[in-house]
Amino acid sequence: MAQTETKTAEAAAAFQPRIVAFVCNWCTYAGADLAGTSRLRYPPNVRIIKLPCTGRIDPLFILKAFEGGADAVLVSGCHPGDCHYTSGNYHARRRWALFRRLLDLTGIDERRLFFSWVSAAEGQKFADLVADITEKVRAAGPLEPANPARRRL
Amino acid sequence: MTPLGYYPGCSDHGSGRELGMSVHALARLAGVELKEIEDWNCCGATAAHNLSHDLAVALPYRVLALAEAQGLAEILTPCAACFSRLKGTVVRLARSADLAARMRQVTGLEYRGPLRIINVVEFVNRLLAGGLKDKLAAPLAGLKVATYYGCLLSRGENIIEGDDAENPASMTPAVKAAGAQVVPWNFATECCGGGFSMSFTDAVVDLSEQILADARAAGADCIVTGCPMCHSNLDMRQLTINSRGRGPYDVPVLYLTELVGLAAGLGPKELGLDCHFVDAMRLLSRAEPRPA
Amino acid sequence: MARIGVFICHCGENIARTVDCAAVAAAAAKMPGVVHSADYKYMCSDPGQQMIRQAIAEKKLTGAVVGACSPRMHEPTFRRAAAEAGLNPYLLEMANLREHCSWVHEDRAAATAKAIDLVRVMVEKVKRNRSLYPIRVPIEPTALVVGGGIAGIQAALDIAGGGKKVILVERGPSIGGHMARLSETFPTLDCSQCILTPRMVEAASHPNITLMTYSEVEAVEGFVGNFQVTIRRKAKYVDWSKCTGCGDCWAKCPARKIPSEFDARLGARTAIYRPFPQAVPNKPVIDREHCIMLTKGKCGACAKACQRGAVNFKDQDELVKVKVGAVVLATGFDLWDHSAYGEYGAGKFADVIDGFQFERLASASGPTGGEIRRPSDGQVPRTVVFIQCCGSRDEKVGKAYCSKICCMYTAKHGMLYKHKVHDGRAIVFYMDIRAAGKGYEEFIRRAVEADGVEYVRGRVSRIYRRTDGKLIVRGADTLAGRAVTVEADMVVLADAVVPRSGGEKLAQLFGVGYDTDGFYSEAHPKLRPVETAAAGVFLAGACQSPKDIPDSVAQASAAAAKVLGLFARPELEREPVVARVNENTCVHCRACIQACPYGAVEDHEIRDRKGHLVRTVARVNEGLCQGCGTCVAICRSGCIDLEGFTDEQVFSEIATLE
Amino acid sequence: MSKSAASKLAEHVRRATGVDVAECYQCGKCTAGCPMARWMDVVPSQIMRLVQIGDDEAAARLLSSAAIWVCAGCLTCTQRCPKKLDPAAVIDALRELSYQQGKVPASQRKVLAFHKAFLKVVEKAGRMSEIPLTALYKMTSGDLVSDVTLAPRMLVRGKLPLVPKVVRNRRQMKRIFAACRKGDRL
Ligand SMILES: Cc1cc2nc3c(=O)[nH]c(=O)nc-3n(C[C@H](O)[C@H](O)[C@H](O)COP(=O)(O)OP(=O)(O)OC[C@H]3O[C@@H](n4cnc5c(N)ncnc54)[C@H](O)[C@@H]3O)c2cc1C
Ligand SMILES: Cc1cc2nc3c(=O)[nH]c(=O)nc-3n(C[C@H](O)[C@H](O)[C@H](O)COP(=O)(O)OP(=O)(O)OC[C@H]3O[C@@H](n4cnc5c(N)ncnc54)[C@H](O)[C@@H]3O)c2cc1C
Ligand code: SF4
Ligand code: SF4
Ligand code: SF4
Ligand code: SF4
Ligand code: SF4
Ligand code: SF4
Ligand code: SF4
Ligand code: SF4
Repeated sequence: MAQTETKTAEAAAAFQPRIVAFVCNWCTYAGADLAGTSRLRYPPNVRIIKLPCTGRIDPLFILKAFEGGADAVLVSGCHPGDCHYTSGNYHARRRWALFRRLLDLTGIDERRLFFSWVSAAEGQKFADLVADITEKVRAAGPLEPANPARRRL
Repeated sequence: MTPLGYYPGCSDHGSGRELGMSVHALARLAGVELKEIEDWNCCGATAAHNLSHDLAVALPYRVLALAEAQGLAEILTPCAACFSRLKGTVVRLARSADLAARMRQVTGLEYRGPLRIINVVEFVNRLLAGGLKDKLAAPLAGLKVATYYGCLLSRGENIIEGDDAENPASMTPAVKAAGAQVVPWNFATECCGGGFSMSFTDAVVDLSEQILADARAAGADCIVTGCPMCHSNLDMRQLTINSRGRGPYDVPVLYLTELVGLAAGLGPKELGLDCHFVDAMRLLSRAEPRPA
Repeated sequence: MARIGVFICHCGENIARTVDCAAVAAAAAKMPGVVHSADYKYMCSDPGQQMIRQAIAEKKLTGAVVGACSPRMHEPTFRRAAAEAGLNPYLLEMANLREHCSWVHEDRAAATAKAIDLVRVMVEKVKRNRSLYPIRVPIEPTALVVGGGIAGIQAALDIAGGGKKVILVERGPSIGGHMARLSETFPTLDCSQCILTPRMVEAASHPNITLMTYSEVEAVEGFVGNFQVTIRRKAKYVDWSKCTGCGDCWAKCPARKIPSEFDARLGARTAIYRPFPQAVPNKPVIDREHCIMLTKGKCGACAKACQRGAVNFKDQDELVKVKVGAVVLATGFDLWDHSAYGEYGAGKFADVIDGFQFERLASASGPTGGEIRRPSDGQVPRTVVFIQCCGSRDEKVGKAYCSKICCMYTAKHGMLYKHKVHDGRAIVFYMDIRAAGKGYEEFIRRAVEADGVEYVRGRVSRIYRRTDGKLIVRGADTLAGRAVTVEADMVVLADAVVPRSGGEKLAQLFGVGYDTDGFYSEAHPKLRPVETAAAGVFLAGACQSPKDIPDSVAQASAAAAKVLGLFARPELEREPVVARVNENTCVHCRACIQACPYGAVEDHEIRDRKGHLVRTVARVNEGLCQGCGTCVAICRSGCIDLEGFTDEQVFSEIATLE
Repeated sequence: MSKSAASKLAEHVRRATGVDVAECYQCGKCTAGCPMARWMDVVPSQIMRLVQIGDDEAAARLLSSAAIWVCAGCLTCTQRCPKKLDPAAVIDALRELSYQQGKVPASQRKVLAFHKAFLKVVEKAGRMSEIPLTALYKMTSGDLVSDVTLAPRMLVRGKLPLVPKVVRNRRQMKRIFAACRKGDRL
């Protein structure tokens, strides 16, 4: 990303990345709840969209989020083997490999798409994850559409 | 073969000279070239870290910078105390860019790192794996050895990769390869009093005596170590222990390199075996020739 | 036209401290479709709910958003309130302003801005919500209890006592769990066997309880009210319908030196064995790993000895399928293996033992007949050191937690030892004494004051064995400010309580969560301590966290009450979050049918009035669908949608974030 | 910031070593395994506690204690601390502070004299050797009698080199020592 490298440090600091997180209800949403009940701190840049399972996540949701101005997207569900619905997250994972390639076609750097597993017991992991992503995306700068046509996606 | 960087450390020419002699003898036998770092200085063990944190890092830093400038990538430091300072410094510098910058300023020297620092046990194990093993004639069959690691080969950053801090065993293969046997005992990692030999002799006498007593109770014929400081506390201080009416003790204390050197058929004088305070030469008479 | 009401809760100070609730309410009032917006100190309180009900009625709301705590906390509360006011409960959504916002952020402006965003997302979603009606499914009124320790036995007895059927599955050859191995129990020093064995017998003979010992859960399908569970009955090689438990067989078995699990390896057993004389069922099994016949093909001594012809070397594992409506997990605990503690001898010293080994030494039915004799040479130890918190509260070995029971059993051990060896010394190294139960502190004081157990406050750094056999224990007395060395004859380590092996696999089968230490997670640490995230699966005993017997029994009875409560209704209401196929557009590619983890999507034949097949489409069986949404994401032609999480709803949520 | 905000000493230690003493729960395992504990006036776990308190009285007691000079730096405490703390590093930091503030107790004269003699030799020659070290140590510590019988025996074993080896680039050594000196103390 050539244009981000030229960004000055202050601009990077002032920039507040927008991160959309698609999370499953049973593990990561509960993990984020635990981060709250444990009073952990993380940057306020994430907006959570709750779904029953990562298996429900349509790749179009992600593209739509980027199109809508997200600088990064996080997809997070139960650990493999722990899916509340026994295998929904497994189906989801199989789709991501294909999806990354699709993303490439749209000109969005695939490093702006994050996948993780956060269980209901992993409040700390959730907080750390958000902090980490925020920092990475802040360093990378805002998502400038390489191809304006992307907006019409 | 690329030469291995060599940091002798101050005891190399003095109290720990048999360690240096035996390291060199083994290296010669194995065809490994040791290239001494030119114009090296004392690493500051064991005094510097007591009085100045900066100095405790700056002294090894100079050594590292010189070694790097001289094109060395790996440094063998037979003295466990030096090893601990050098390796500790490598680790700390890699961890903290601040510290590295400060050291650059303090010394006016550039070190980028990381260099790899290896100790005498790793050195011996490497030689054995590189073919030295086949050259061992095992004249030491039946010899019972208490392997003593002390603090500096078992704890903190000094621990040898893959070894267990509480029950270390990295010397065992070498002892076994030499045909001797390792006796189980309890004081392999207990402290001998370290650098207090002169300034707090009472403590060294007490602690070293416990170590000797346990080795003896375990039926060891000798103690094997990799540290000149431990060696001097256990070997030279046996005289003090005995003179204080404890004991008497008469336990030979060998460097691992001496033991392996003997097994390789090197001459005892070449290994410095005659420099010990407690007679170690007599172990040779126990040595049984391996049945043909 | 949508008429949405927004209700912002302060949660006392919990939300209001970092989020400007009035500003959020004001911003919400301006959102398109919002006709009412208010904030209040405690929305979940009665006046708060009244505010919602009143607004629904007066402003004729078509949807509501409550910005408060996590929906996992109070969504049912507010949906109930909505329903009371005549609004379909599924037209109410919650924005999580507490757990996901005020509690995790400090910057008031940023938190307030985020709170407004979170409310806006839900407002846009709720506008697209539809009225939904709970799905009713019949309940199979039989419970499955997994694990036959005291917790499992208690839960089974209580459920059976409530008139419902129970299947009690136990992995070992006998029920009883660890309690059966204990000598006497704190805080009253009752004999463990005397209080336990009658309950074991009662469980075995109860007409409502089916005991399945030597069995394990293999597979689970279905959901609350209707689980189909496959249970593996391991081959016992003894036909229990013929066996009388006479014991002729094990008297003759030549494989005699197998370390007895029951006696914590201090005693031996035969290959055909019952774990202990009071075992229930009191019949033997053959341990296939050690039986000479089953490993080497010769022997058969037991078969010869058995006059009833009960031994059957051809026995096979058997898979049994059962239908149950609810499950209680009661798989208990184990002790951490202290061989990871190199400084305590790495498990290599025979006389450094764990708590169970001490229990067996102290037990009248144990290998020494209740005399305290150390394992190495059978001598009576004159000085015994007990070390608490071994592995517990130790971040180095990855266990930060307190094991809760070891302070108490160590005091008991010290006492029992002093009762048996009057002139011996019992020295306990401890960090803290956690004795918060009823009569517990008194028990500890009794050990110190009446029985002379010596307590030293400090951890032990090292144990080693001198050549004369003495164990040298190097500890600290932090109260006196010095290091202490004790020459001991035996050391008892109070090893950390850890979950049973295989617990994680079982949790995954049932969709139950577990924490980083492997203990099963309850649905809420305070208010739902026996439920799990998986509906219809409950917890009892030490599988959830370290527990003593009173706590295990209390939780077991609570789990039983939950099961009975569930079974009190003939039908279950389920969240109507289910998938629906648009049969007009479905091209019957069957992708969804293959993807559904519950087999809930079926082929459906559409026929005309004359019964001729028009075409086949996919159709979701509401009774089976659990609402994961996998089928929705997989359908290439976009003809399945998920109620409550429709494409339209999710896209509108995303769109608000621009 | 150290979590024990009230303790200035804790904050100093945290900056010097990265150890936050607030995490110490006073289990005593460090004391239990310390080979030097029996010679210490304040045992390692108490050292940790006093740093937690960190008021003037605690600091005075710590910095003039014999214990911090008696510690052999063997790392047994650090190796076994169940909270993964590093008491040995904490003691290092206290020792440096004690030295800088001139609080070293009289009982530790010999230990201090040894460390100073050692560094003096290194400063002058770049390397340590036994004869100058022993000579300087004996002069400054007043410990004239001990070990007199050892020297000849070392000599015959070639363990007392008479011509000490020195570093050629003495200027560089001087610079390093000058840069590390704080006030007049090193
Ligand atoms: C040394 C010691 C002394 C103690 N002394 C006392 C005391 O004096 N007083 C007191 O109140 N408490 C005492 N306790 C605590 C007491 O042992 C426990 O509270 C109690 O045993 C917990 O019962 P449970 O049923 O939860 O677990 P467990 O007793 O562990 O029973 C679990 C059962 O489930 C079975 N199981 C496990 N996994 C599976 C599976 N996958 N499928 C099928 N079955 C499975 C096991 O085989 C076992 O039978 C002591 C504990 C120890 C370690
Ligand atoms: C300072 C403090 C802080 C605490 N903090 C926590 C905490 O952070 N977390 C936690 O888990 N626990 C906490 N607790 C403990 C918690 O308060 C109790 O566990 C809990 O309140 C017990 O609930 P209860 O229903 O048994 O008793 P109570 O709350 O005492 O309720 C008993 C009710 O019965 C009524 N009642 C009494 N006698 C009669 C009668 N004869 N007829 C009719 N009604 C009667 C009373 O009026 C009362 O409403 C704390 C306790 C204290 C003292
Ligand atoms: S001998 Fe036969 S009847 Fe008796 S216990 Fe053994 S198997 Fe059962
Ligand atoms: S067949 Fe097996 S169980 Fe039976 S007596 Fe022989 S070894 Fe024992
Ligand atoms: S119960 Fe007592 S012994 Fe057990 S971990 Fe907790 S404090 Fe330690
Ligand atoms: S009485 Fe209360 S505060 Fe005191 S130890 Fe017991 S539980 Fe803790
Ligand atoms: S995936 Fe879609 S089109 Fe294919 S069968 Fe299922 S509903 Fe019909
Ligand atoms: S949402 Fe679809 S995939 Fe999931 S359970 Fe229901 S029918 Fe099956
Ligand atoms: S071992 Fe660690 S936690 Fe325990 S007292 Fe020492 S420093 Fe504190
Ligand atoms: S490093 Fe010092 S305090 Fe720690 S155990 Fe060794 S001598 Fe004791």
